[in-house]
Amino acid sequence: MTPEPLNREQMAWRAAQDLREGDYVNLGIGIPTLAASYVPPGREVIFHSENGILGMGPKPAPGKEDPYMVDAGKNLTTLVAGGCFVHHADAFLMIRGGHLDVSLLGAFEVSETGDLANWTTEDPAFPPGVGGAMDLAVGARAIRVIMEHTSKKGEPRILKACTYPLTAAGCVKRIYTNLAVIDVTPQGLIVLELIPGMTLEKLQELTEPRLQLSPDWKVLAPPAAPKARAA
Amino acid sequence: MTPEPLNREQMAWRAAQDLREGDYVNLGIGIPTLAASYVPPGREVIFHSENGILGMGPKPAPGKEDPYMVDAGKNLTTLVAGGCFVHHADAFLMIRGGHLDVSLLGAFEVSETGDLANWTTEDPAFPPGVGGAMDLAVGARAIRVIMEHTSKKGEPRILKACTYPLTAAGCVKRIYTNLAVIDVTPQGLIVLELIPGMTLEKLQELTEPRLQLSPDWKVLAPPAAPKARAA
Amino acid sequence: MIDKQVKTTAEAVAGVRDGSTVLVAGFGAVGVADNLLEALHEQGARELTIVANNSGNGDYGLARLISSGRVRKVICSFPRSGDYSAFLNAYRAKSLELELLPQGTISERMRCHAAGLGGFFSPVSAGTKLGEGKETREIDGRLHVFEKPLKGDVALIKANKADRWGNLSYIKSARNFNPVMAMAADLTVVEVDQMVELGEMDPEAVVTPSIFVDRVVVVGASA
Amino acid sequence: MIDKQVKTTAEAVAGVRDGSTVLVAGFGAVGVADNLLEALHEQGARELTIVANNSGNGDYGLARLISSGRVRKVICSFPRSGDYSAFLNAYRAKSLELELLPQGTISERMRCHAAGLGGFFSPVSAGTKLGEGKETREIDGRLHVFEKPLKGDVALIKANKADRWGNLSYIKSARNFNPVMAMAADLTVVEVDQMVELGEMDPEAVVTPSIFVDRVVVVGASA
Repeated sequence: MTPEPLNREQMAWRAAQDLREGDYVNLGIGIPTLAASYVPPGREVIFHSENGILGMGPKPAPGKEDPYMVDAGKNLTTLVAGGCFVHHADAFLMIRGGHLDVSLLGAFEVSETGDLANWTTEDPAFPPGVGGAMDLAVGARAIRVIMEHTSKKGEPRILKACTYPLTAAGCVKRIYTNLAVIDVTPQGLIVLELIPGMTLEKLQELTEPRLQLSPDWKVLAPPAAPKARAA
Repeated sequence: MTPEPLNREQMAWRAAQDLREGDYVNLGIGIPTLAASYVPPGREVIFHSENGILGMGPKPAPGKEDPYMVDAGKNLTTLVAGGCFVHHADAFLMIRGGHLDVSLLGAFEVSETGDLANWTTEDPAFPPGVGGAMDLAVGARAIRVIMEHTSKKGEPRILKACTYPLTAAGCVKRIYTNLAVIDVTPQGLIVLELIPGMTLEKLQELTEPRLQLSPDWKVLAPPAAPKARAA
Repeated sequence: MIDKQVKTTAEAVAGVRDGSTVLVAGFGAVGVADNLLEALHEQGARELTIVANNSGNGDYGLARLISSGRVRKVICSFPRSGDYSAFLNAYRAKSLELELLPQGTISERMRCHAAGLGGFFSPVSAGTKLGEGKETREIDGRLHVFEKPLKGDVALIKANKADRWGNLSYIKSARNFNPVMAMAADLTVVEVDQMVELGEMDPEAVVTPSIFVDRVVVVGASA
Repeated sequence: MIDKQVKTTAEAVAGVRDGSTVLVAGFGAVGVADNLLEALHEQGARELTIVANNSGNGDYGLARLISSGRVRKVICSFPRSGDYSAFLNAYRAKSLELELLPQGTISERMRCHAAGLGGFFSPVSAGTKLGEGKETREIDGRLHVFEKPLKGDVALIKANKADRWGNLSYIKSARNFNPVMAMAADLTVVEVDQMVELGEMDPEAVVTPSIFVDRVVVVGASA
């Protein structure tokens, strides 16, 4: 049996389980944004958006859209009770100054020492864009990445050294992929969880640097269809 | 007849006449603070206090004192319509960033090149205090000083070089004394106004560096008892 | 009586010179002074350097300035946002220069100028391609790059309410870059939805104090 | 449920270690967390470095900490304010060290730490006795000194209202150093006049967002 990789919702669900009560968290554009919907019920996590929202809520319910409320991806969003607005310099003071507990980012590549490449593929046909990626990769107390384990061609995206230009060096502490959960440690990459049917050997084939299996490793088995929080 | 020097209120009155409609002005502790009361009626000048008030008003009327409203000298004050509150870093951003039109300061000594000494006399019995003096001397678009022309012993306080430690070098552009109004220019000290009975020669005896009389000089004759604005 | 209100957007942008650096606030399409940008297009200034987070949308505002060839350079963090075809065409034609900066570096460099400082060391972009050519320094064991203050000749600001002194308030996430840019230009021009009486704004809740504002024009409500 | 409220001022200052740097907000006697200072006195931490604008008044709060010999060093801009006899006695007895800094330099250095920056160049104090020993650099023809970030282990904050997340608002000029110091410490402890329900504070008018606050204690109203 070929192991069934997690889908986007399941990856977001898994990352959301690690957010603790009271954490201040910035979610990057893409899969990380989905994580907001999968925080366990009753657990209060406060989401930050770099365009000046602290206490960002879910997508607006139909009919409740407010054009003055957009998230970092320019999608419509909401504010929860206890949220507030700040200007851009203060929003990035929060990011750069280490005030966020967690920054959950997408990535093109991560190296075995936690180097992150997530801002440009150097496509000559399009201008590069960096947005808040470099600020986020430098500032939060914990930088975690959600990414597909391999490229569409099946090539490893967890590498000995990134091939794309770096966003920041040595910043990533944990990687959630569609196959595993991996910690980046001074001792190297430690596999904490594997999807059902996955083995360290199979995962190693899809990963460039050497992986070590944690003695406490667990099976990574999110719900088949994680239940999203209501708006 | 010995010329009659201006009193504190008259000096403050004179400095206030140079404040223009719409100027944002910080007034130093002491005589400069009095200037707020002598802005000509109908002229809107906006006063800044470095502890986070923009749009500071006059002293409170009796019975209207508010313990949450103090000025830079920790005296009770008021807010005018259009005023607002900011925190300390923003209050000093306004000062340091050149956003104030005028900073009106007291001084121990001013040099002929506009060096200002107004923060310490190096009295060994007391700790020094600098407060916002150095910020104010560096930041405003125009730095003006109000001071007695001589010390209590009759010694000049406008000097070739300051004897007390500097607050900032080359910052003072205009000096209001109890005897004259003097501009500090690249060509030296230019006397713009003299109190009745005062001559350039007499003033020069009380001043260390060379003075030049402006061809357009005027008599400096404030009202005997300038009328203060009502609270 | 102080009154910073002007009657038309044309008066608001009068005097902007060729070669100016223009701070264009907003994030995506939210909190952008599109009416002032249109007026600036009419006004005709050329060879502009634009500082913005994005690069304009559709065929109006900043996008129109770009497609009309008025823009020499764009300093931004994320040009690829919305329909940025006007920028993309100019970029591919090499008719304008792009300087890409991290979003927090743009806002902090403007705040640095506003605060009268000479520059700062930041860990952001140190050791990356965007930090190349910048002075570096290791501080507390961490690599930093030196960032200089960034100043506008003009800032185009979108606010919700203003009074005649120029105190400003914003709506929700339309605040974004506006307060920072309002502090960082020689001439700060604001379009607002409405004017209120002096003293009507809560002195505890003024976001941009009047000291930073030069001209205000009412354009009515829009996001 | 997040609830940063603690029941007593003793709980609020629990864990402050000997040798800590304590940011003490306020300007003169306004906006000072005197109840937390009293609790810190009870708590007993010694060898403290205090960062404040002034040096305490009378025989309470900061003055009491000083007269009890708990303070090793005071970093401030203006020690001579009000009845500062406790400080003056210690100063003359050379039992504490005074580091005098310009007021705007103190606040900016704390903001610099809060913003995650490595330091900045400032024209303030350049060429003066207070700038001696600091790295200098001429920027755009003007002499600057290099200023390092200033961080607190603890900040003692006085606010008016808080909610259970720790969002804060202040009253008038009692705001002063409070929002800056609240951002600049590892542990930010707040005494407030009253708690309000989450969502009751205007999201446009929160001055200190909850992210900067660790503990809140209600002490009732005072200036």
